[in-house]
Amino acid sequence: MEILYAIFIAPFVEMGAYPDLFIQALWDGFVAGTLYGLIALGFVLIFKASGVFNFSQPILVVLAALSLVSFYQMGVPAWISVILVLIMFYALAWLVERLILRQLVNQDGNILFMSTIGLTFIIIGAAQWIFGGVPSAMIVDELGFPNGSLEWPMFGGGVYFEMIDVSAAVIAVIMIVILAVFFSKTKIGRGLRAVADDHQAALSVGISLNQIWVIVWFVAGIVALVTGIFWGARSDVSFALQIIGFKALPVLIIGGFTSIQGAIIGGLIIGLGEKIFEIYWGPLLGSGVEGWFAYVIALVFLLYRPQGLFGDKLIERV
Amino acid sequence: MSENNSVLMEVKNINLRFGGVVAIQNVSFDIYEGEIRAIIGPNGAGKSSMLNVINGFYHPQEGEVWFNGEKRPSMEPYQIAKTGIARTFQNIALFKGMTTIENVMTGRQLKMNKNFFWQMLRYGPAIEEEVEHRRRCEEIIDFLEINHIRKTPVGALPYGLQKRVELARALAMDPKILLLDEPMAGMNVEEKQDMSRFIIDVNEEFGTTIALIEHDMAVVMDLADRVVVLDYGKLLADGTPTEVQSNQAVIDAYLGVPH
Amino acid sequence: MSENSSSLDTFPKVLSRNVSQFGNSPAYREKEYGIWQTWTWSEANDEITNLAKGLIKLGVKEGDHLAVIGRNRPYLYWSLMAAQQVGAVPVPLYQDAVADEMEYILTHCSAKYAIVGDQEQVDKIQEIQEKVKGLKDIVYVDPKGLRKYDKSSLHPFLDISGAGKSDDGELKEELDKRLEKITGETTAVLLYTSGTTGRSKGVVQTHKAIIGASSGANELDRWSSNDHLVCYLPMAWVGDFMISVGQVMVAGACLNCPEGADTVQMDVKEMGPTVFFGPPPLWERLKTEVNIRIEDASAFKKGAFQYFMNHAEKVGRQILEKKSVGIIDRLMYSIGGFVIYGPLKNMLGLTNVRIAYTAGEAISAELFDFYRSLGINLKQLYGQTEASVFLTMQDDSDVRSDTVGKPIRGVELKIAETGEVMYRSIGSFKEYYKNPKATKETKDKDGWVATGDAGYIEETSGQLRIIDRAKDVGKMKDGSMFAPKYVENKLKFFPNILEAVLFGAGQEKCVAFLNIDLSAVGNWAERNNINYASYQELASNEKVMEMMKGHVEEVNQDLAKDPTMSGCQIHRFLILHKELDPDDGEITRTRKVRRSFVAEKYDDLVTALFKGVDEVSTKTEVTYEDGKKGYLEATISLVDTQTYMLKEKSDAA
Amino acid sequence: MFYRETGQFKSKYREELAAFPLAEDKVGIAILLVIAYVFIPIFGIPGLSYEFTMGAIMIPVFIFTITTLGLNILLGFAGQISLGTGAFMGVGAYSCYKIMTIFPDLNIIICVILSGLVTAVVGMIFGLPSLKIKGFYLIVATLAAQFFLEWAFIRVAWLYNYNDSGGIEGTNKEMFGLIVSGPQSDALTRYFIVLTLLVLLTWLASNVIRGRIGRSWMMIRDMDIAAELIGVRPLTAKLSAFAFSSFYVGISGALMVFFWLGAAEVESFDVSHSFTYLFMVIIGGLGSITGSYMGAALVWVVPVLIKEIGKTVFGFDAFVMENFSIIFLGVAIVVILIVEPHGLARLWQITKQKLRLWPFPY
Repeated sequence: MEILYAIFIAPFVEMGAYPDLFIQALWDGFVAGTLYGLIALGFVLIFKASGVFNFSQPILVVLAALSLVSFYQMGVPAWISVILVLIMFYALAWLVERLILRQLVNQDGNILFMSTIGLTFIIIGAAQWIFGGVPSAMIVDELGFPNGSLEWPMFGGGVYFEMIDVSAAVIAVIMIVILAVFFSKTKIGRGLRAVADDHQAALSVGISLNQIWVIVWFVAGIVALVTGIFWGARSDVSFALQIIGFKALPVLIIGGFTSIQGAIIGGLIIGLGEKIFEIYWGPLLGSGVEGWFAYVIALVFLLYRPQGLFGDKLIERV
Repeated sequence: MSENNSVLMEVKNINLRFGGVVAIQNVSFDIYEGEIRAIIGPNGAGKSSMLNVINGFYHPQEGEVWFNGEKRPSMEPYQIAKTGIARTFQNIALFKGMTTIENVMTGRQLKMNKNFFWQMLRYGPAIEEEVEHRRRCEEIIDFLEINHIRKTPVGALPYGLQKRVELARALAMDPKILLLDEPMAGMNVEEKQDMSRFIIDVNEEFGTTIALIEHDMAVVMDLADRVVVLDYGKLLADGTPTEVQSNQAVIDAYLGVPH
Repeated sequence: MSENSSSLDTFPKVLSRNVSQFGNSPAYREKEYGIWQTWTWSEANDEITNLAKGLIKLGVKEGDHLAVIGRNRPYLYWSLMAAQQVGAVPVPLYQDAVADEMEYILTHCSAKYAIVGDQEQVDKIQEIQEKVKGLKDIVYVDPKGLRKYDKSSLHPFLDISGAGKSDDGELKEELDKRLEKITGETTAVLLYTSGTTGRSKGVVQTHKAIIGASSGANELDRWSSNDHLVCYLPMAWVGDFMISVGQVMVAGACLNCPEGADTVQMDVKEMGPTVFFGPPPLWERLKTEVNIRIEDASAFKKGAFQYFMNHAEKVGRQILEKKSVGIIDRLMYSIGGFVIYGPLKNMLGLTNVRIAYTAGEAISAELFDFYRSLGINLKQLYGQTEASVFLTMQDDSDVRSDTVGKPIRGVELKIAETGEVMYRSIGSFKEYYKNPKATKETKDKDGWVATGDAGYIEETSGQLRIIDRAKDVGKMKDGSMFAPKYVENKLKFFPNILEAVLFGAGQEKCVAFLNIDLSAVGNWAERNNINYASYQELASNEKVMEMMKGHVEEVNQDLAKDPTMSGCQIHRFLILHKELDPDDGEITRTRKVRRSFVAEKYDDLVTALFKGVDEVSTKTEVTYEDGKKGYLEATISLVDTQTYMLKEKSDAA
Repeated sequence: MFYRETGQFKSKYREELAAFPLAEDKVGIAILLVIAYVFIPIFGIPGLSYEFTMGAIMIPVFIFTITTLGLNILLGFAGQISLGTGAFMGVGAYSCYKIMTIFPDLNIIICVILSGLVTAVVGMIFGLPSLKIKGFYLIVATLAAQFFLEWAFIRVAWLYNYNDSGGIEGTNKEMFGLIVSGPQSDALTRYFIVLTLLVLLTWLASNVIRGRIGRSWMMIRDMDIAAELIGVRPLTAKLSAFAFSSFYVGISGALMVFFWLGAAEVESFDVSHSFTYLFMVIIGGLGSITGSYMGAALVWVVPVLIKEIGKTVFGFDAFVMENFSIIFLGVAIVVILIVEPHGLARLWQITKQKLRLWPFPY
């Protein structure tokens, strides 16, 4: 009886008793969710345009944050560092296309997926070698992001909104809008969609497959940079970010592999879900459940809607 | 064709829908023991869906399937396979990672039952079972004249032979009824003749009841004892090849249309 | 053979000797259902006895003729022996014979029964059954496809042998009675020769003759019960009968039957026979295949292959013949054995081959040496149906490609005044069935049999050397010798030439028809980017003609060296627009050219060649695979070739 | 070149169904066994110290070969992907630890096998989602297992007997009067035990794979719908694959801690190890037992050698060499996918085929 009470009643009583804490939890979940969504967005971009399930997206986030901080530490001005990182990502996109994707063209999706795991290892090894493995702080102020936090008093307590989180949310929204416009209104964007639907068709329109891959990996790199800045600001810049990056996988499951809205909504579901669960149910299990709860949410989703939130039901044919 | 015309299988008032799309609409027909029954119709007429209903891959919203004189309860495909229904597929569904003999051996899966323990030791009952079923598969391979490709990975085989290996695999199940989904699609005239001969041989030698989907009317007229014609998911005609051929509705819907 | 071999003068006796001496060793194997099904001598004996009893029950009488038709299978070999046991005469027939040929033979020997392999043979026989009056029952081995046939005169093999098995003693008694009556003089088999002229003749052979000839051959090559071989040549051919029945039975060896016609090569490789028999075209084909496949190998492999093959050419034969060879050469040869010869023999399935035979026609020295230098003991033998094959064979120490060996035990040879080779042998035939006239013409009252071949015995070695068919050896207008087959063989030694027919008897000059070898020339064409859709198109290609011209001139050059043969040089030739085909009667099923038939059929072409025109149009009747007939029209170009003066003179010049 | 297949005919299905139908292969296997059982224990690997040979190369390679076999059964034969291998090894290790605690007198080999069985059960539970989901989606399910188990290894203190370090540690265990495990055990003893288990498990795996159950896995892998219509019950096939695979992985986990490392914490079982095992399978070759050996050996030995050579020969710093070996793994996987997606096993198969056809190219 006691256990049932602890599971089904007590958490809700607590939510009602301390609404300010509840709102704080929602906000934290919301910000985390936005960032999960952004990582997932990187996956989606590449998957949509090239059918590659890019396992290296989380490490791209790490690489972006790490190289940005390292450039700055070497004495390069903050905004120049950003540009350097972008140049680096363009070079990386080009190399990946040249050395890996082009060699594996027409191969099965699983093989492309595996190759991105290999890429992940290469990046980890190289980045650690070059930038070292010591965690450092993100150069938030130097990039001109607002500092400090807002406190809204409510329900007898207060809810804190970190300015950097607010910035993250705003920028995430802006990025999503830009990408949505990019995909639906610009020629390149439509080209990217054409590639995913039908490689032959895209070629006949006169778009080079190779160029598109470079572009899309570069765009994914930009998304990774943005994600890296904000996530780096929330915690330290280190390789531990990669594990957090894997959370994008359950996000994808919920939102579907090809939907930009799906990525964001999935991110929010995961972010909010795991935060609330951690705070209200976590203590029952000895806390630290954030590490796996996201996957469980995704699993539950899969069992009931194997095609994800935004996918169509498949009719199997033989 | 057997003389006493006892019904082996009967589908009654089948209705199958996918979302809003009606695939099969109130179709009923029967299959006699030992006959070759053809299902024909234009593309999208619901022929393959019908086979999928018979072997339990699709569950119709309404309708009954009677087999062996009993109404079949709702079952999973693997359970239906156990009742003695085997099939081949329109787009060859062989196990690409295996050789011909291994593919045929998969047809014996259901008849094998030695447990994990013996399997691990591959000794005693497990190996005896393996040998026993291997022998049966070799007989089928011999029957269908695919001896020379026994150890070739099926992916490396030409299309016509792949179709024959698939038939061998289905036969290895010793089925009561064999469903063939366009067994001759994409074959040249010579391969079609070979395949027709094998289908007739199977029907005669093993007495297997056969239901097949086929586009080539000449082949159907040669092979089939009776023909069901479907069009837009509905039953258009049912009878001997000659009857069907002279049926005006069929001529209008199918035979008259060049394709 | 053992000392009591003389008492073993009938096959039933040999069989019971095998059962008692080698009862548990394998006698027959057949690749079926993926593995080699095996029967020991005792098991085989049971099968044969059961079948014999079953045949008695079926009503087979002594002296009845029983046709055996089908691919090489143990069941059919047993049928031959079961027929012998019940006192009937087995008559093996070519399984690919057309209904017409079959009808002739079945009628000629008035066969009452037939044991056949499968549905195809049943269909063929039923097609002619109405015309062949005496034919009563057909027994079939493979029941596939026969379920719905009328079974009144059609019996499954298993029913017949099953009837014998379930015998309560009565049949056994009858069988024993019949067995007692069989002596060495009893007819063991009736073999139809694929006569190069006219209808085939039935050669009657006795138990004693076949066993005698087989024993002689076995003795020379030391056959034992450990030998085994794969049978794949037609059962109706005397060679297969002598080896697969005669030699195997006498030696107590093991006979392996392949799974089917498509798998022979694979099955030979699996089985690894110790004895292998192949006619020259087969050896030719194998070598061509080796060369084609090596052609596609990497440069390294090709280089190694060339190097070691050259080395083998240098010392391989000497090593095989146990002659003295330097230590370094020996070492290189054994390295070559590991790297090239061994793997090559392995790929050809000849690793375990102790003796390989070639016979039937001449073999080129180059081809012969190729195999011998690899360490394969390839030998020639000479014989004919009327002699139970074996007349002369070569001893391991004295193997050559241009001679056919010395007479084996039990054979006497002499050369008639006409130059024709004559023999008197234990294996000599009894008679031509229902043809006393032909018997008289061939075999004189002292037992000397004319071979029909012209040849002589080499004084130095004592080996026989065959020139040509005696009746084909003619004179040209100027009186010089015309030996067409000799020249044709020289032409056929080129892998690109499949068949050649020479004309020139009574003429001033020689001319020739050629058939190109489609696989060899086709391969060459592919490599040289020459497109072709059919044999006819390839045959009329200018570059192909150019190539053929080269071959012909090479032969002419060669002939010019030999004063007696230099008159046979070819002045003109043409490439025939179709392949000579047994279905059209142009060659026999054993691929011997029917010269006069061809001359008559293509009279227009021969005339054109002699007349000297450049081109000729013709229309030819052809028979398709399904037996239907049609016409083939073509315009053929005729090619002039250079001829040469006698060698001595050209050397001086 | 070495093959002389002529004359190696089969007259019984049993001969045909043997693990090594060709005589040359039998000889090859015999030679390998002699090397493993006699040559290496006596001479070690030329050029490497005996201790290094045993402790850093042979024993871990054998253990990881068992892991790779396990993962290959699942991924290569049954077609079910898993990124939870590291955690499943943890299940093996922790359950072995608990079994040894609860039954201190139980023979350690039995403990190891029991821990394999426990892992099989756990694997089966986490394999349940595979019934509904496939491909990339399954990755997520197995990652759930990975992270959940990692969490459990930290939070459930019962698993490590509530000790302060939070890790597990082996004590001396005797068998036939010999110390076979624990701090005082001899490397050679452990080598023989691990080797023998590996040989045994390889034999069992090859048996299962060639039989009915192995076929049902491959059917599911190649064409799951057809498999079901032929009568394979997906539940049985998939769960048995998860169980059998996890059995191997669990055993290897227990062996890793008690026959090699001596002690372990949760880091030994984290997700990055899962990736390494995945690499072993892919580089070695999906669906190949030989490949499992080659993959485990290459992926383990090359980085070890890189580190060793970098340290002793060039005097590089360990951190640099660590990163260098990570890059090597990444490059190796990309290269193998480009050159031969079916891994080293396929390359070996091609070589073998060439040797069989030598001197012909086809």
